[in-house]
Amino acid sequence: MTTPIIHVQREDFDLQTEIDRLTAGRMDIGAVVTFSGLCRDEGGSLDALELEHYPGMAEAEMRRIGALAIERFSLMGMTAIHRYGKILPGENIVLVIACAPHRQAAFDGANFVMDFLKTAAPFWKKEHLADGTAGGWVSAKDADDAARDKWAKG
Amino acid sequence: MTTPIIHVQREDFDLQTEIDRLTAGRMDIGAVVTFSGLCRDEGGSLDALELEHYPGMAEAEMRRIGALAIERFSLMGMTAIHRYGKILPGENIVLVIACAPHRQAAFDGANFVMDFLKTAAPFWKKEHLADGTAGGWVSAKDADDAARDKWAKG
Amino acid sequence: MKVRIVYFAWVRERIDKPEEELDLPETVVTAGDLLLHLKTLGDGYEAALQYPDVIRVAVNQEHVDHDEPIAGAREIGIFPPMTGG
Amino acid sequence: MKVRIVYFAWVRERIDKPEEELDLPETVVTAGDLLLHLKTLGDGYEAALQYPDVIRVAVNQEHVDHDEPIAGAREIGIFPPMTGG
Repeated sequence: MTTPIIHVQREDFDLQTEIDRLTAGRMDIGAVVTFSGLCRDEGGSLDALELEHYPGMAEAEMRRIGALAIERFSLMGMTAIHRYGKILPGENIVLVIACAPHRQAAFDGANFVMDFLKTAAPFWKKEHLADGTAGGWVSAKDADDAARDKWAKG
Repeated sequence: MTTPIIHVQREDFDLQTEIDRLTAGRMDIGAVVTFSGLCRDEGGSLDALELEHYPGMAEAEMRRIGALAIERFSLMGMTAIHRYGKILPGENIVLVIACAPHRQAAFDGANFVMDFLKTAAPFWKKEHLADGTAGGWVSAKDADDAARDKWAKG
Repeated sequence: MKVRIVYFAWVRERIDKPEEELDLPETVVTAGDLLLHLKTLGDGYEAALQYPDVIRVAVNQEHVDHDEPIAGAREIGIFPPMTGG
Repeated sequence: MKVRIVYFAWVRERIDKPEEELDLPETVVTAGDLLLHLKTLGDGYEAALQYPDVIRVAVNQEHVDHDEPIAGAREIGIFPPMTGG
């Protein structure tokens, strides 16, 4: 039974290294889809994001979501890595990798994990603004709930 | 205007290197989706795939498909790399990268390019079988046409 | 019931502490009861929990709805809607 | 009309050459006409083009339908359905 590889970490990640971890020595994986989420500078107004998380629960939720995706899309490999702390524009925030025999399952698996990770994994973003003000906590988006709800089974 | 980066090559590729090429120095990309297609051994029956292509036209079709995706999904970066020659099980065949401000456009862009690449880019796979027989040319799948046709605008 | 409460993001900032141990009265049965109880503990709590409907609660690091009981909780997390990813 | 014809995959194998230069008769107007003409050139061509409906044609490296004219073609590619990706 495939179990997800989950990391909540300060450091950056390397996509090829993380993919190799899932595919090394395997001859049955035909499709690998990765999603990486990066920090945007919002047209120059953002200096940095501060990522807070709930240690322990963050990993547990990511593991739960990853396992759901593995079962639902028959994935052969799944990695989810979420960074915390101060993240600068252009830097990575999150990585999801899904491996499957064929491409649609890999696409759906990675997309599914991102939709649930955004709405269920306990992470919060605070903005540091370029004008020196503290900025505020990013608001949750209804669009993220809608993206998650599209996976509800009819 | 963003133009796609297209390579038809014998050599393997490194995902992180290819992503860095698209995102280096940029602060406006929030989402990067990659698809890599790997050679499967079909339960041990396949020794290798031989990838033939139409030089010149292969690059032109990939460039045309990449440009369509950039326009349709407002992508900020797009790379498509297709290998040729003998490919062993576990090795990479194809890579597509799509960059966008937000995640759904990046997912759709990469998925779109794969669907059209499979049905329109002039590449052909021949199987070398483990039992020493030559195997045959892989047949085109109706499912690939159906996957492409889902992008037809209503 | 003694329980460890942990706060995150702007809930933590407004209450002005990351965690505390509280002895809850027996009238606090559900997660929703807990939020109403905490609101009575001072201005910071009042500011943090002004709109309890938007607040998320986790019991022993698992999400719970506001109408679920918190009996048996060792750790309760209280935080705004998540914005990771 | 003189034109360079290039073959790929099992079309190439059955015709047993990767490319050739042909002088086409004036009766060959469309891509479909060309396939029917090539079928008359020998057993290999007959085997390769037995079911012309499945064969793809590219004029100057762009896909064309069988009913499209090939006038002005410098290079015509003839090949089975694509299976890359």
